[in-house]
Amino acid sequence: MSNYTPRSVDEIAKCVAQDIEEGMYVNLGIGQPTKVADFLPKDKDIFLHSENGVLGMGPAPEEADRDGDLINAGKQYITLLKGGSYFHHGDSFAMIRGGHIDLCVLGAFEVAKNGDIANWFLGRPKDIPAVGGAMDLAVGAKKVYVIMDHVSKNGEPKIVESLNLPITGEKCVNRIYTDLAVIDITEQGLVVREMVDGLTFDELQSKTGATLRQP
Amino acid sequence: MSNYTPRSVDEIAKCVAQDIEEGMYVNLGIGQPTKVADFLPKDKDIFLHSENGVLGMGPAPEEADRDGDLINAGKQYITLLKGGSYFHHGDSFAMIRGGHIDLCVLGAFEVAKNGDIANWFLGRPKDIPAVGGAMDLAVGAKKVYVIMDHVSKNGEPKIVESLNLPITGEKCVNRIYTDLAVIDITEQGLVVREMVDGLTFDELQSKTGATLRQP
Amino acid sequence: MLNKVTESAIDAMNHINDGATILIGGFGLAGQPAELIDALIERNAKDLTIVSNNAGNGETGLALLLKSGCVRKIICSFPRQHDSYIFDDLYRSGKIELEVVPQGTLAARMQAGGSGLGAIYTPTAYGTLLAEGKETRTIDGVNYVLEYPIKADFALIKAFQGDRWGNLTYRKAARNFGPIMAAASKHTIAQVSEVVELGALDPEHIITPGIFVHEVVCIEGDK
Amino acid sequence: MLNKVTESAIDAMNHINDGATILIGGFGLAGQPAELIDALIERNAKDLTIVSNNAGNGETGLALLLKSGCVRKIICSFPRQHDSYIFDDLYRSGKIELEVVPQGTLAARMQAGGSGLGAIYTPTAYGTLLAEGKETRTIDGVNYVLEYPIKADFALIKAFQGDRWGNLTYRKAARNFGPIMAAASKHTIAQVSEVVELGALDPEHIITPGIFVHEVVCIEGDK
Repeated sequence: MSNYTPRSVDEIAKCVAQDIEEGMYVNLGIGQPTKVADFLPKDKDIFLHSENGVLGMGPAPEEADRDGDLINAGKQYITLLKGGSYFHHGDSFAMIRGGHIDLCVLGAFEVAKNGDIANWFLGRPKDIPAVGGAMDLAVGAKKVYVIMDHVSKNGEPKIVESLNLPITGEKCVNRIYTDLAVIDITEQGLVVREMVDGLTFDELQSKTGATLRQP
Repeated sequence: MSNYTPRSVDEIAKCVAQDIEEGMYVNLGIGQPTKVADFLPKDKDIFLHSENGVLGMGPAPEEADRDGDLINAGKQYITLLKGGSYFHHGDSFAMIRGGHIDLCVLGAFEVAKNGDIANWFLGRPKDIPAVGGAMDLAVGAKKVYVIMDHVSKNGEPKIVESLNLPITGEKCVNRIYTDLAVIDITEQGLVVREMVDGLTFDELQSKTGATLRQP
Repeated sequence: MLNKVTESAIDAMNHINDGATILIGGFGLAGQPAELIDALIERNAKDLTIVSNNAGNGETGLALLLKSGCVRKIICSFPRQHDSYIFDDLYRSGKIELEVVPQGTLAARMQAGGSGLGAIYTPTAYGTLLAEGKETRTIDGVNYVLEYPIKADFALIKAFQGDRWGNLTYRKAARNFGPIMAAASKHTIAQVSEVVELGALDPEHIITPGIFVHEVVCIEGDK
Repeated sequence: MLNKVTESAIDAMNHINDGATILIGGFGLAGQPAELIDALIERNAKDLTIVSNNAGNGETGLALLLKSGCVRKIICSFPRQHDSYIFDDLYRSGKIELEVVPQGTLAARMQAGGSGLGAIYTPTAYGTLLAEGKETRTIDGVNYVLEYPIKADFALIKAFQGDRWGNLTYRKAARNFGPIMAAASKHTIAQVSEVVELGALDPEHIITPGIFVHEVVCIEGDK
């Protein structure tokens, strides 16, 4: 086995943040994707959208400044930047479904080689289905980036030939950031943009359930 | 011929105004229906809606107070009452189409005995079609009252068995106020609620293109 | 003089009867009309269908309403939260019916209801479990699901300021579903933190015009 | 630092090319972006499709644009006005194509376009000339017409205040089609009477969030 160190959650978030350009309207999904905000360049205007009716989200407030009416889609306390705005859910999802969000960063259970994503429901008998805005974001955003571990806790590939879990949206993922690599989903298939130092292409392929290509 | 005086435009408007109750949301169509506003009781809260995004329309302003950004659907200068509000065309027509307007008063070329209304287009070769909000109002308002002359300038009945002119909306008129009578459109047909003094039922019937009933 | 301000939350529940469909505002606790829900629990109408984004938190508001046994069915986008154990138990024991609707579709269906549309084609959920059995159509190369409007008998929402004509403003992200629920129900009851004089709200800043609101209840001391 | 404020109306027209579909705000003259239209005339792009509620008044704004010969087709609800003689002449001599759409349907089709819906069923115009040849459906006993979204390459609108992120407020009934046109176009150009500092607009009072606006042009001295 080669000698490499998987990226931490923060390091993955940093990779995503570096790929976000000034002027983009971005929705960061609940969980790991939310961390991307911490690594966005402070000197650039990047607009964070939260599906519960906020555009221009700022960092978390001091504890004393928390306001129960100012939360994000993950129900965490947030702040609003100068120039931010509030609106109702109809307008918020018009932004999403209407293709006005340039980029959405989502977590995922599985991504298929054609861009299908599963991230809402494991479908086991005792699970309670709960979708939130996941399906709207998957089909609506201009680009969808996924953050996830490259393999599951059991070592199973999460990038697969075709989904095993219930689908969230068809052919919507454009890029996957894992603890091991950054992979584009293209017309030509899964193209590895970048890998962690010390990892070989063959080893990455062995942890991936679909054929990878070198750029 | 019996001895009677047809109602003036103002008198018809007054009849309609008397039938409008406190708390009603009312849209008054362009032309004669607009006059109804002049006869509404000043001591009651009646909400006038204009489809260009105004609720709580007040009377015309003094000439010095005219504001090009504050007009009604007929493009006349208006004022806004305390408690009035502005909104965009999407919300304005949600109010209309969604059944939130209690009453709409429209002019008409023809009304059929089943409540079909023609009021948008004469359909002659040189005419240019222009519909505005007429079709939305006809189908959307909870009740539609029509103000029109009982017969055309050529003496033809404007209340007819079935429309001769292009239809605006199907089965939507509830009541007709003419210079001669007030007529309800009911499941049982056209029911005369009231006639001008001195007019006989038979004479009214002779000027009407469909069978009338006495209440 | 028309006055939509109702003295107490309990009075505002007078019209709510068994079997009603009720939209309840809020995203989590933000914008949830807690005091109206308390009054609804006291009203004790049975067999209710509730439409709300979530299915309650802890032992407050919407969660308590579910616990009261008044709710037959809930339509929401995200019932499962870390503190939704009341709902979870009811669901797992088959005591409540659940319809999961994607959040944007939930909003769009209520907007369709409030604006008189008969149905809409939305791209959301195409090809998923949540579109199973639903009509679909491909338009200009994109796949859509046919969704029908949600219209309700009542809406209970939380706003910030209100006046006697029912005009409302909201506070920050507590606006969420309030305006669209107000439009999608026959009878909207809004709890507000403050009732202001008619004319005190700038007509440019009113978010929900009074036409969509039937009763306004002031909850003293609420933010 | 992102700055959507463009120096002149002419500069803002740079992207507009022959064959574009352009939404133009306004109800009559209220909310009509007169200076942007003047710049569009100067741009002299040909074969345009214009969507606007009316078809111009007298010899100003939209009427002048039609007179310039740049417009192939107009989609509107109410072309015929007492002073729409420029349009009337073009139409009668077959020099412009007209699609008449009921006013509420015009708004709803643009809202569908802006919010990503594939089509909507609306009750308006059912059984009329304006629904001829269109698909219909009866839902819960009501008859509906299937209408498709209007999406455009550009929108030219008039707002009141704007900031460098493109946030907008409007003035009274001049708001009319502005917010929904901004959402329904790929590139929205807004003329404003005043550009204010970022943060000067209260986030509760912003009517069109900057996400829907791409260029802001300040017209000095305009109300």
